[in-house]
Amino acid sequence: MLDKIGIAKRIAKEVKDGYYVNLGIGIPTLVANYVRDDIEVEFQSENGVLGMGPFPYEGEEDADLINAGKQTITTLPGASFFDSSLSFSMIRGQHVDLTILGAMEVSEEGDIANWKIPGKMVKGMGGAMDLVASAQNIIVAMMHTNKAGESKLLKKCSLPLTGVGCVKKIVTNLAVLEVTEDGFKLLERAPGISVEDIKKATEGQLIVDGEIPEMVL
Amino acid sequence: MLDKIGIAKRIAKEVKDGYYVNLGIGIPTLVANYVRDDIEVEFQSENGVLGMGPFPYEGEEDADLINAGKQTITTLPGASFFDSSLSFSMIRGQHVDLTILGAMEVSEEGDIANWKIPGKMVKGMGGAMDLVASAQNIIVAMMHTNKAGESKLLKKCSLPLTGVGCVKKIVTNLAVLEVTEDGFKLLERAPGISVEDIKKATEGQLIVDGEIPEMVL
Amino acid sequence: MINKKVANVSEAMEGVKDDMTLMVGGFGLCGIPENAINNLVKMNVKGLTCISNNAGVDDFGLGLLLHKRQIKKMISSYVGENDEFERQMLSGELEVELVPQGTLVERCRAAQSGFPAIFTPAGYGTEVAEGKEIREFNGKMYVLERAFEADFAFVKAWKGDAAGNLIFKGTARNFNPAMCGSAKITVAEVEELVPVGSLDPNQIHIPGIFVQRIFQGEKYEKRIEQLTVRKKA
Amino acid sequence: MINKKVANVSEAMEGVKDDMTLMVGGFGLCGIPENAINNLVKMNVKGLTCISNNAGVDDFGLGLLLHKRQIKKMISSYVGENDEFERQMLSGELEVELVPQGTLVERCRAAQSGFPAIFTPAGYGTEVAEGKEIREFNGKMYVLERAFEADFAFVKAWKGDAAGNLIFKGTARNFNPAMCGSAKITVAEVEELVPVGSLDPNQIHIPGIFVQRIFQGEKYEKRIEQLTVRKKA
Repeated sequence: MLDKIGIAKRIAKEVKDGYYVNLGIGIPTLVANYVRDDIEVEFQSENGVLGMGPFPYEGEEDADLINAGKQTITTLPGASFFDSSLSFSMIRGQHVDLTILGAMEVSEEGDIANWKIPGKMVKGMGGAMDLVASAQNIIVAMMHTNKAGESKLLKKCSLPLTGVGCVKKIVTNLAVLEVTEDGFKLLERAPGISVEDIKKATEGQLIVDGEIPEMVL
Repeated sequence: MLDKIGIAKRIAKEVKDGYYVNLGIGIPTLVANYVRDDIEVEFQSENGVLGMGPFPYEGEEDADLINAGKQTITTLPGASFFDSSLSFSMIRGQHVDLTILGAMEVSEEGDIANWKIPGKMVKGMGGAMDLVASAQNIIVAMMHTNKAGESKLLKKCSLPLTGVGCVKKIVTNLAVLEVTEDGFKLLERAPGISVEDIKKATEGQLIVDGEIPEMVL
Repeated sequence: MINKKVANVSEAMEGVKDDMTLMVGGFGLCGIPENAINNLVKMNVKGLTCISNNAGVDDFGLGLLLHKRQIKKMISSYVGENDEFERQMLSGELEVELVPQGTLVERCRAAQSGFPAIFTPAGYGTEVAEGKEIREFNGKMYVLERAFEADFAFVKAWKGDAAGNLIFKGTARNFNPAMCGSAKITVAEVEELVPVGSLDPNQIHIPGIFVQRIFQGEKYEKRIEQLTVRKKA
Repeated sequence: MINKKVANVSEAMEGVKDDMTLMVGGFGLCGIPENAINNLVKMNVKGLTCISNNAGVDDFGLGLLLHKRQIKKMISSYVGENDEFERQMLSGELEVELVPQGTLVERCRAAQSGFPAIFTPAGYGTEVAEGKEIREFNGKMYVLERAFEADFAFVKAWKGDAAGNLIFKGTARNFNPAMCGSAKITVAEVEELVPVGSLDPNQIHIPGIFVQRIFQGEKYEKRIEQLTVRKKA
């Protein structure tokens, strides 16, 4: 089974040379740490920066320089700042190549829910609705089940949706799955996890086609 | 009767303290020269400059610094450059207070035609359609009649329109007129011009209400 | 040059009344108009509708207005990190309209630019689109979203001049530019009010035509919401 | 940093073919991509649709392509000052779509920003609006105009770096920024290609994400269309 860092490491392998990438809050933010350093990648944050670098050294933080998770950051050579309007032009206009974000639920049709639990929790969608409605390539990073042990890969989402039919790939602590017309296609197993374990943890239609390899991190 | 400079001088009196003004090509461009210098006014040109100054001194012209008439210009302290999109945000968003432009024809309902003579001349509308569709305050600067001596103040425009019901005021070589619900209301006569002269030169409904004063330039 | 400079925040706030709709710049606590917000608290205007990406935190930014119940309705994209907010919202004391972030900024820009509405793909198929016009263009679905209408916009810039020209710094730019000229009156506060003519006309982010009042802000706290650092090797 | 630098104009033009739709930056002769235009003449591609505010003059800018009959259709707002253009248009040899200037730039920006269409008041009640959807919002009439679709956008900037970041100068900015990222491939030529990291991230007009290829332009003529000067006192 993977921990959060394991999930981030596996997703990092999906990041290709020349990609502009938007990372959501939580596990996705960790992905930046594990991208191969022999490829050229730029990270965009929807609050208005392209070319984000690592966190600043202690004492060098700047209140005017944060990411969409409100964390203090740095920039790399070639970086740029811009306003929210141009930032969402990048996103909506499909100039960002890959979006990685968390989810509470994903359906076998690629619907995603991650912004609201009616009557209980409402943080808002932030930029997520724009991202999922626009991105050509969306990877969801999440645990396979919730704290109550219930599957987060469902036939239908039970929570209010963030977007419909948009998720392409899911990386969980148990597996890598592709969203296909017929349901969740199992691509890889996490180390030490069996196909049976994944079946048990997946409520939506799971497609197991031939031998399923174990992930290489 | 006024010449072009006279028309520009009369229109300059319509420019008030604190106005942002867009000047069209031709007579309107001349207006900048006659605005009182004890008021604060800024000139906008739709190709992307706010705070235009006079023409440059000989030898100091810059190919990267022109107005919408493609003339070399200078800028004043407080000026700014911007792209065409933001420029038309200023115009369409009604941040520009006054638009002064030329016309081939104006109708008694405030329609204006100034961009095309079918089969004969088509220069295009440039920014004029955006300006007339958006501006709250539009003054037309033109000769009262065309080269053939025909009135340019009509019941209906005969040429393809630039905008409908938008012209508020007209300053010609003969008169100052306001566009009202009932037609062209005569406000002032040019020096040496009689109400009768203006009636003869005006095809559209002319409203003459009481004594019509002569312009003060 | 048309002079937009006012003496201080009190003069800048003139005309702000109960029940108005206000745009407030910033993202999280980054680039928020601290002086204007603090003055709204002091003025104690009530029944406000605030259009702002976030709602501050419990004891800073718009959170201060929430705490004093000055806000009737929030229009935002993300309101986490604010317990009082969540409490008022879940109890129904506070009206909340949650708007996708890209839609939020573009509804501001539409107001700035004289567009009545926009078609955006964000929110299609979700409760955000409920009751709104949906239209297909080239096989993709879009939601019709309307331009905002606001009485005042409060923005914060890094540098500005008396002509109202503004330059923002880093990611403190965010929503501020799109809110300039999007309300009846735009009030800009700046960290540094510089002499007219000292800003490069080529590098101005927002030309003064979009700003009605500008003043030199005071005592910026510029609080950091999530301090994340690494150790020097 | 993702490297967008190509060796020269020939490499930058790779993939340009007959019958394509091209966006070309500039206003009059100010800020036009001289190298790209001259190379289009040399390549002798035909049947082009050009989206550009103007059509150059008889012997410079897009006028050169018109002269060689390489352009099938022009989409512009103003095409005066070009006799050959007027002749081809009135004789019907050249298709022309005249578009209000603000609509022209916003149809570019819509393509850049993922908007399928815009509602604008420009052209309502005129032949520009014929056959288009008209809608009333708040008592005012608007015309629905569609985003452009183009194969290549050619823009010219003052300074740029290998990351594709661009800075424009003076009124040579005009249509160039809105055309970046509005076509499948955006090619930027710059007067000065500077080292990555030397541009202030706060002062970049167009971030590199909107640009696919960038090269150092050569031999800029920067012709002045209307030289207007005053004498020194």
